[in-house]
Amino acid sequence: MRFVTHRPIDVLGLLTTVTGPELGGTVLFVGSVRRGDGDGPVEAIEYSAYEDMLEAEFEKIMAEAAAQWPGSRVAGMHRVGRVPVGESSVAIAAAAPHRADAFAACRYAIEEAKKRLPVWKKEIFEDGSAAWREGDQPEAGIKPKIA
Amino acid sequence: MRFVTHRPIDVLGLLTTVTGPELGGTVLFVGSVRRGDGDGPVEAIEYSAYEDMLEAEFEKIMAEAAAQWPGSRVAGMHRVGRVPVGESSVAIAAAAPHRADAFAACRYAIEEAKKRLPVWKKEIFEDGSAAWREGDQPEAGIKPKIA
Amino acid sequence: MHLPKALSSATTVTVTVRAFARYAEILGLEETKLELAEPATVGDAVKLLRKSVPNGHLLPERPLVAVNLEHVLVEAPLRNGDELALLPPLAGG
Amino acid sequence: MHLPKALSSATTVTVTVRAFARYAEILGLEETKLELAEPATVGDAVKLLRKSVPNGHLLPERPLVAVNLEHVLVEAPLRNGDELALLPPLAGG
Repeated sequence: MRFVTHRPIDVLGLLTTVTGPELGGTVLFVGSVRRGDGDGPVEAIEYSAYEDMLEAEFEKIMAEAAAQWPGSRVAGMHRVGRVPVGESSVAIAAAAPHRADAFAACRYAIEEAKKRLPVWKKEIFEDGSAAWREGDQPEAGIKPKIA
Repeated sequence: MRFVTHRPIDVLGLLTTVTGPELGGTVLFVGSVRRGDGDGPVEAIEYSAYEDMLEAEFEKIMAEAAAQWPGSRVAGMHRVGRVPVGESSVAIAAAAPHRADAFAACRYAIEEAKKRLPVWKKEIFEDGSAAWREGDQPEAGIKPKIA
Repeated sequence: MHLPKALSSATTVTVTVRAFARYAEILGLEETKLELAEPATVGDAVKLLRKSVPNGHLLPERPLVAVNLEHVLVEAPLRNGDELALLPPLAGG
Repeated sequence: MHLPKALSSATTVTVTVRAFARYAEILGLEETKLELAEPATVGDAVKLLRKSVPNGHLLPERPLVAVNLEHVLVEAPLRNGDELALLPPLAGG
């Protein structure tokens, strides 16, 4: 399954890709566009991405999670393009035999995704203006992870 | 919304009850019946409950979560009756302005639910036999929570 | 099903007892009325059930219990009209 | 768009540079080729872009960078044919 999508995220479909008869716990995180995300009322966020790297980096995050929580399965989707307030921009699902691992794997994947995925947001305000909204990584860069 | 249901859990409907334009993070936990839950291959689990108390106790858990993570919203459903392997028996959704609170509120609600909700399981094995599967609370009982 | 009075005391409380899951199987009942001498605690009710109901001794001395939909300890008092529930170890989810 | 060679060195590496989001706006380009004297690092490429592209000085000296889809530090070497990406601070999710 591709991680990047240009359409609304199918949350149920995502859950289906991770669940299985031996996995008793499934945790889903969904991140949505908030009206109060910016300096003024936000109408939408325009997401842009380095799509090939987004796929490659999320593959790595999934592999790291599988290694740390054996038996777990992680999948995710990130929407790019214009996402209106209230709609989902990112979703991560993690399933594991027991719930503690499902929570941990899901949390790991979304935290790493926020830090490492090459995605950018431009906030579109209700008054029609727009502004880039950037994270706060130090300019020194992201230390590469050894696979 | 009632917490107890006798039908398959509508996960998307549950998510809808907690999300809102000011809540940027939503976390869903889904617990499913595992084939390997019992001493032999499990075909289904028959859930029974003290339904009035289940509703009352889950209301309390939701109120406790709302008090601990202001601005969060929690909802849940617990299925009773026969639940086949792979289907969901319980689901908890929590939404909050930021994801850390959504994770914490969801985790709190499912952990308390597991400890406090008057629900019992009878495992139905593939060979047709059945056995109660009980938790491991001490017989001394559950210390009542002061609201 | 009505159980015999515990004591021929002047003042008594009558409570509804509900049993669930394995405890309902053990006792062969899901609901009954119980009359107890005042003042009565949950523990008194459990003692009476263990003594007077067939297989009652298979109940633990300190089972999980709820009164009027609230988890309580066996020391909790019982008042007339209370609903006392006997809860096998919980196993939700 | 092809930028001028950095140095008239005998051995050079040519890399593809991609810029995203705000950096694409600053530089007025999403993709270009860059020729650098060997041995070259990501930092050398950034230095050249800051000097030779209009508004290039608005790039930070140590931007987030990736080579061939992997996060690297600016000290990383560049080889012929590499894809170097200039990444504004990330803001996924």
